[in-house]
Amino acid sequence: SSAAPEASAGASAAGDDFGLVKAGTLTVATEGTYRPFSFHEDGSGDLVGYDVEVAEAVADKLGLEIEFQETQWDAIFAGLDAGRFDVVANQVSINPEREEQYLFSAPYTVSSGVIVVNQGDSSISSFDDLAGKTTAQSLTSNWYELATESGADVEAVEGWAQAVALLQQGRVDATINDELTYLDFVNTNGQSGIEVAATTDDSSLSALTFTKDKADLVTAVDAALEELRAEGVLAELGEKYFGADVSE
Amino acid sequence: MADGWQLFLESFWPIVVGGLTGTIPLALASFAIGLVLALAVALMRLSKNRVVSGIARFYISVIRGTPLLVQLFVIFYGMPSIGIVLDPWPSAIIAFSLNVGGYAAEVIRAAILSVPKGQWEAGYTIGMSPGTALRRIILPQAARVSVPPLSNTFISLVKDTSLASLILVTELFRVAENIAAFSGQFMLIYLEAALIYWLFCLVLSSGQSMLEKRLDRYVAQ
Amino acid sequence: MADGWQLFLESFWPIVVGGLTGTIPLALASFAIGLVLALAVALMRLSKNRVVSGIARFYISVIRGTPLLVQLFVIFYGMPSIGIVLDPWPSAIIAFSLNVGGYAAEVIRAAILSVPKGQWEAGYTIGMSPGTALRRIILPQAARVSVPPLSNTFISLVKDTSLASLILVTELFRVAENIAAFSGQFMLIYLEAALIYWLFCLVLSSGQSMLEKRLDRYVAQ
Amino acid sequence: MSRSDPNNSGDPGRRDDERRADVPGGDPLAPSETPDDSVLLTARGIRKSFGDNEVLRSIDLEVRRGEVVVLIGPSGSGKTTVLRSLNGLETPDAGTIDFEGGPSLDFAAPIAKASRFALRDRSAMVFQQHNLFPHMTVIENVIEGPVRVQRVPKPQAIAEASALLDRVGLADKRDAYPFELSGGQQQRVGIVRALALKPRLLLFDEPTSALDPELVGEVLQVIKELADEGWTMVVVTHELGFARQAADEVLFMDGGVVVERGAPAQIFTKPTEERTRRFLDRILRPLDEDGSDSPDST
Amino acid sequence: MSRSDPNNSGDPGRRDDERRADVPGGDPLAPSETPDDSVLLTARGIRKSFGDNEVLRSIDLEVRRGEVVVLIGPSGSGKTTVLRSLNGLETPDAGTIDFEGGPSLDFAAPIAKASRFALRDRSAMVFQQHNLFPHMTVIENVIEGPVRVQRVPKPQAIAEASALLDRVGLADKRDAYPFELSGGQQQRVGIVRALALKPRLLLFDEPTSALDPELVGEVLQVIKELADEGWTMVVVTHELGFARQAADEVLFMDGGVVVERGAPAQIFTKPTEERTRRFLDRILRPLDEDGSDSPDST
Ligand SMILES: Nc1ncnc2c1ncn2[C@@H]1O[C@H](COP(=O)(O)OP(=O)(O)OP(=O)(O)O)[C@@H](O)[C@H]1O
Ligand SMILES: Nc1ncnc2c1ncn2[C@@H]1O[C@H](COP(=O)(O)OP(=O)(O)OP(=O)(O)O)[C@@H](O)[C@H]1O
Ligand SMILES: [Mg+2]
Ligand SMILES: [Mg+2]
Repeated sequence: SSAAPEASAGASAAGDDFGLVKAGTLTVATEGTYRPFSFHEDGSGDLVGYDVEVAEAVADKLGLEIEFQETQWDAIFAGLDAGRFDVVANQVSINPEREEQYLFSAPYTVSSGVIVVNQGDSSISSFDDLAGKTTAQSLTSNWYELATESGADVEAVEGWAQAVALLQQGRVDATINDELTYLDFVNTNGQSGIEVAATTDDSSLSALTFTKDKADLVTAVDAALEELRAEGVLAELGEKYFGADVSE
Repeated sequence: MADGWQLFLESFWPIVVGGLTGTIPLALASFAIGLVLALAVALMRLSKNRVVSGIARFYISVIRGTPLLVQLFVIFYGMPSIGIVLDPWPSAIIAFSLNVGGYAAEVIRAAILSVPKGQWEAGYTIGMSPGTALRRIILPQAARVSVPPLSNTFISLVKDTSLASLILVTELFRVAENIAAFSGQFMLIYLEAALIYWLFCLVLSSGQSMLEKRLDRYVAQ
Repeated sequence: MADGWQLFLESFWPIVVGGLTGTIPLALASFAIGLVLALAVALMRLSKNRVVSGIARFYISVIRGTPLLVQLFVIFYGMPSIGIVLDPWPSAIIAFSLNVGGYAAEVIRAAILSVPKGQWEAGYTIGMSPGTALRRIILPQAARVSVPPLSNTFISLVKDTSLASLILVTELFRVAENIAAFSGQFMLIYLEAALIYWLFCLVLSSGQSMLEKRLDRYVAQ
Repeated sequence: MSRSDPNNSGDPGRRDDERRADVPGGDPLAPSETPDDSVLLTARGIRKSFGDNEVLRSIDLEVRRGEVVVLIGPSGSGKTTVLRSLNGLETPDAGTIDFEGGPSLDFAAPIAKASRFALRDRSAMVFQQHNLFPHMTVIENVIEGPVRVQRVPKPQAIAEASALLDRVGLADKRDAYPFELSGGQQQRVGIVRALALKPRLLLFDEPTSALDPELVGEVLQVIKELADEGWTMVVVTHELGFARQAADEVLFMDGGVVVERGAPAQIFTKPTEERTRRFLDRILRPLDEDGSDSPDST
Repeated sequence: MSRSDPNNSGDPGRRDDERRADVPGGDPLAPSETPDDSVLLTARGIRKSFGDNEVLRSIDLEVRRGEVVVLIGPSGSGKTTVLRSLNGLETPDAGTIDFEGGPSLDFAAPIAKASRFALRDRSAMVFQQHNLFPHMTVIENVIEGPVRVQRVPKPQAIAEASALLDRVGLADKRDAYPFELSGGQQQRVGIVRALALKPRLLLFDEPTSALDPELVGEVLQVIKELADEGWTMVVVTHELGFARQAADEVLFMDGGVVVERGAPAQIFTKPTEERTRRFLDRILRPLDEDGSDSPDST
């Protein structure tokens, strides 16, 4: 089993070697409530989203069945640690703390953060302007850290929707989030009185996340991602959900 | 707003189904098991044996003193580390039953204590064992006092089952969250979920009224 | 594991502070207000006036029938749409008090009903108004039966206050979530939070034991 | 302890001053007004059913100031129900009750709560089942009414209560809780609790039933003295000896009606009704085969 | 209804067969064994304190099969506590109780639960405070023991219970709940509930206290008949007429000791103790100034 599996579409039956939760099946944890990465079509339909389809494509490459387990962010890492899942596909951004604990695949999302403010609010035009302002952030993202580092008072919220509500009600001055999330929101809801005030210089990288004992699996997944990238599948998925390739 | 109305209508049935297939069976099963457990724990707490009552006290204290969320986590995500891997549903039922067991034990204990001592004595005097006296004389009278607080426990449970989504059980609130996440209309959808919970609870707590009426028949008005 | 241990130690105090500045004051204030409300609602429900008791029934049914999370959301996120914008803390205290009011009302009602009718009559006969009889004769006796279920309500509340983080109140569990989110050590930190909740609850429920002992002094053992 | 206690002033039916007007430190057993033979209470045509069971079928009753009316009759004949109706604890289905200087109630129509309270305010009742307050000690049970309702200063109330407890042999049980008392002790506390209120009308429901014969004599003696002092009372009792000596009027009830009424001498010696005669017969010679009951030593 | 009911077999002290051995359909008032004058129960040196209050200070008592022992004495003298000790409801601080064919208990050492239950199993008690089961109708109260504990077939138990209820004039209250009964009616149900068990030993705590005099006669008549039929019983009563006629032995208690004991003729006519004499004096002429109590009509 020391030989790395060939990263070809035919590399089936290797499932057992990865120490999967369920032989022959890739068990994937995702929130299912994180649009447009992981959500239900029409709210109650099938599980879809950029992360979901990337995971499906990867499993397909590896010749594995795929099974999604939907839970809250709280439980995702606990479940990963407990061996309930093989991998997390939920826009987990790579940071040093997490790298100590987990293995990451090659990133499949590269995006910038944006500061979103109410239209016409000219007091914020850069990250430095956040000092002394209040932002609403969810704990799941790196944006929380970024906001804190910029000197903002951070109110923790459950997700993007609540953050936008607070912003619209004037209870916070801004929220930082993924550009992709913002774009998706504007696509479906219109401008809704909000706008981007600034964009980060650095971009954030999100990747599939594994426990440390899954090195073999990570290697295989990386190969699969590389193939998908080469075949243009990732770009296609990006086009589908964001109108642009977000994998690089 | 017409849009909101349509979303409301479209999501109504899926949320109800989430309740019927997740919330209600989970709550009913856990409450039934939890009540049996609670009776045992209440009797243990009332025991004169220090060790026995100490165990019951400790159990009640831990169950009531720690968040249900953590109890669920420990059973589902923690137990695998000692080699016990349970599926979501069994895990959820175990966790919720244990939880009900702790809370309801205190209610049942208080209700048993509220029955005058003379009733135990009258039971003993006609030759009953403590078990029979408990079952035939004390519990029927204790029931009257304990129905409203137990119904509190039950109705809390109905809503606490939403935590089960943490351990991969799909129930009412999870369905609502999915819809809210898709539409971004969390306020509307949460209100809708609340309405559906309320409808379920109306049905369930009509049982409370009936039970109370039945148990009140022997009391002067 | 040494790492985990260090994280545990480092996070202990911040979580405790979250409890002392968020959880405990929120729970105590809401419970105190909620109890007063509950007494009023219980009396309304016991009223012979159909309209009055109907209002109380409806209130109890809505409060118990809908998730606390939604109640919080309505007050915090929903009320601004009718022009009422409240800060997180007032919102939280209002929501939790209203919630306690619904649950505790049922407990208090059951406890009042458990006092024999002859006690009211004896009170009336020495010239008491219903209010005085309630205060001097009935409630002291009802207290005995209601302490354990009310303590259930209170201890649930202590943990339910973690929902306040949804409306921007920082309390024990929010602090724990923050730490867990950054470290990824959810299991460890949640267990730690549970331990700290438990310690708080041990202190708070020692009040229950003392109260029970005091109220039991007039009862044959 | 101030008169502006909101729990008290909130009740429109409350008129403490009318109820008790004794001088502080005065004799705890003195009635609050002097007897003058005027009618204190009149009840007419009182009816009461529980479901199908017609328990009272038109009861008439008149109580004069300072008079002692005794109700006798078999178990289940409705004696307790009459007392409860006079005290406003039971709402009759029909009939009228007039209390001198107070409410005039006609039960044909719904009765205002305040009037029921006014009725209750003027009388005190000793229950057949005691109904002591279990969470209060003996002394607390007794002073509760005077202190909380009538606003008697606490030291005075305690002094009066202690004197009464002493009189019924319970001085040493002052600080006991009801559950620590024997049946007879509980009953005596119940009596004292009513006496301490010095009401215009005392209602006794079998005040001696749980007492040993020695105490029966004692308690009846107290009641008799109260009667002599001019207190007004209605007493349900099985102690015919007491009725004979203390009663101004005796009513014999059976099956929810007053079968016969009159002065004790008349009722006990020349009952006109066959039913009364039978009742008295059975009572006065329950198991007797011989008639001499007194020990040699007297 | 099967004998293997887990609730019953779980109790090691339970021996139903010893308790009741009547023929189905037999006379409900027949005792379960024939009197033969042997000792049924012996209590020696029973002591009991509540806190500092020494309520029983060495009580000796012997009850023979078929005998009626009557306890009299002032309120608070410890009569109820004696009955409760005999029934295992109270655990004395010291002393011994031997029940023929059953347990022999020495209270100097801790007592096994099973033995306390064996004691209780052999006797039935009528409480001073009735203690009816409020959630059961009258008939359910009465048949509960026979059906649930003694495994008497339900139709038979109902037939027997109905006969007993009839006898105390409660046939029409069969399906009433206790709260719908008057005080005297409740007391009669309590008596019937005990009788229905046909125990080896009947303990009565003031069985007639809440009854009207007419019924007192009735109930005492029932008890007297039971005595004549050979039932064994200990009766606390204030009805000296009853004691005189039905008792085989009378014990006069005061302050937690048996002051005097003997045949009723002796106790009532030639008491040797001054205290007894005083008690009887006060009882027999409570308020009497004149002695004639019978109506003309007899
Ligand atoms: N709450 C009630 N519901 C139904 N029936 C009742 C109720 N209270 C009393 N009764 C019935 O009313 C009748 C009269 O009862 P009441 O208590 O007045 O009798 P009593 O003369 O005081 O008898 P006793 O001497 O036994 O106390 C009884 O037959 C009783 O069963
Ligand atoms: N549980 C208790 N705690 C404290 N003292 C008690 C308790 N039970 C009884 N006593 C006391 O014990 C004494 C004897 O009580 P007991 O009930 O045996 O008297 P009794 O002879 O039956 O009186 P009565 O004729 O009034 O019923 C009383 O002084 C009473 O106060
Ligand atoms: Mg009565
Ligand atoms: Mg007694």
